[in-house]
Amino acid sequence: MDSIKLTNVKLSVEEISDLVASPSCGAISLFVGTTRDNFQDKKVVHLEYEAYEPMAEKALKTICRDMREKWQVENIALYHRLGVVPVKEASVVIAVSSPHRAESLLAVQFAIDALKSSVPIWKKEVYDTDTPQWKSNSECAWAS
Amino acid sequence: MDSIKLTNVKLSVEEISDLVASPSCGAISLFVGTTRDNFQDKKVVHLEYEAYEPMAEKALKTICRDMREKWQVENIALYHRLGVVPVKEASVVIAVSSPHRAESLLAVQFAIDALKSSVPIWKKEVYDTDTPQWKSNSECAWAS
Amino acid sequence: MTNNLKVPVKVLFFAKARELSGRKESELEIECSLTYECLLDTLVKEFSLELVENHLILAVNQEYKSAGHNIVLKAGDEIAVIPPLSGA
Amino acid sequence: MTNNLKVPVKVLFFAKARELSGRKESELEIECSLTYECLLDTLVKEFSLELVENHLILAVNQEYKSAGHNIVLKAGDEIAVIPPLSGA
Repeated sequence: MDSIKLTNVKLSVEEISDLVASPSCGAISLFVGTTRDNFQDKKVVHLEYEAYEPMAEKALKTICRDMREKWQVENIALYHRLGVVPVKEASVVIAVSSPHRAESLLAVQFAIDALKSSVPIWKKEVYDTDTPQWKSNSECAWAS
Repeated sequence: MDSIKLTNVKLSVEEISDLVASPSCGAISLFVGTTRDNFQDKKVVHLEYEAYEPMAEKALKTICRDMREKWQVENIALYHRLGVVPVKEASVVIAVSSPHRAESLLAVQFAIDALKSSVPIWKKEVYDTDTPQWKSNSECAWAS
Repeated sequence: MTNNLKVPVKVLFFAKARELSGRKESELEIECSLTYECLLDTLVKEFSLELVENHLILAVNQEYKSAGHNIVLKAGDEIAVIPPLSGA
Repeated sequence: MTNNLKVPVKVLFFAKARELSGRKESELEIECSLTYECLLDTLVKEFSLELVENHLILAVNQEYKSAGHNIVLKAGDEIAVIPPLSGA
């Protein structure tokens, strides 16, 4: 089962972990991206995310398909939060269950790399004093 | 901060994820080991874990130290449940936060491998009809 | 000259491109067949995207397009102006 | 003969070794200096561990020991009989 979600609501790691859990699987690997309180010397107040939603959902589905071509995984959840995300809270949760652990560990790593390079979502960092700044992922081909 | 726990209580992924979250970190990687409902053709009812507790805690601390020697990680949690663990529930949760994601992803993978090969904990698989069986990790040097 | 036939398309802006253009979306009449470069150039001029023009990619109907290709458009197509991604 | 001096030690059993020996722990008087192999052999015979003797490792005071080494014991030392690990 592939679960994909773009949401303005706070992400629950437990809920997403339970969602991918499967009685036939011995392993769940997860990656949680959280908001850092600093960038270089600037103090980050929060992040603001926006997405090209229908295209982002398609791109997330493509990542699921690619993962399944590469590894034997059972359930996949790719959740990305949109709107304001305060410091320490999760902007992304990736969870994958697999019968054995190697598959889900590798699949999660692949998914986060693929998400950063291919899914049309953008993040603005809002600082305490400096001007807010749109970020760009080094994984994105047209970033530089 | 290193958090190590051997416990008879159900493990909460959310709690452990929150425990390692840090405002200076952008990434939390987690591995959750869950009880599978089958082994070969046998139906698994539950698992039973026991530990040589003081030595297991030492071995878990050694894993934390080794992780910190290899990667720049912020907080580490290594939790292992003991006693009866029903199907689908977590027997182990490993969580690591790091400023950037590569470190925590690699560190989690290392930790689960190290745990399986070095920490004195044992698992008995209890089946619906067959005789219960003590398992052995292929990562353990004296398993075969 | 069929090349000059214009069609109405929808243009979507995101992130920095949204801020520079001052809008989330717009309608535009544009040639139904043109190069990627020509399409990009038209959008940059029309919507004041000069500041980011070297760091944009275009998507047509939710598919990334790339330089060096011809783009064929029909009425109602959705063009998105996509700055460098920064999800996760 | 100092080699024959015996000391009382505690022996702990886990998993399959616990089941075979029928106990969680025991006290034993044993030579204070002996080879790993000799120690293992003594424990196997004393506590009926023949079924798993090729898949055991011993720990002394919570440190894994290995074959080919001499073991020096003092009164009160804790020896653990450790079957193949299966945590996680």
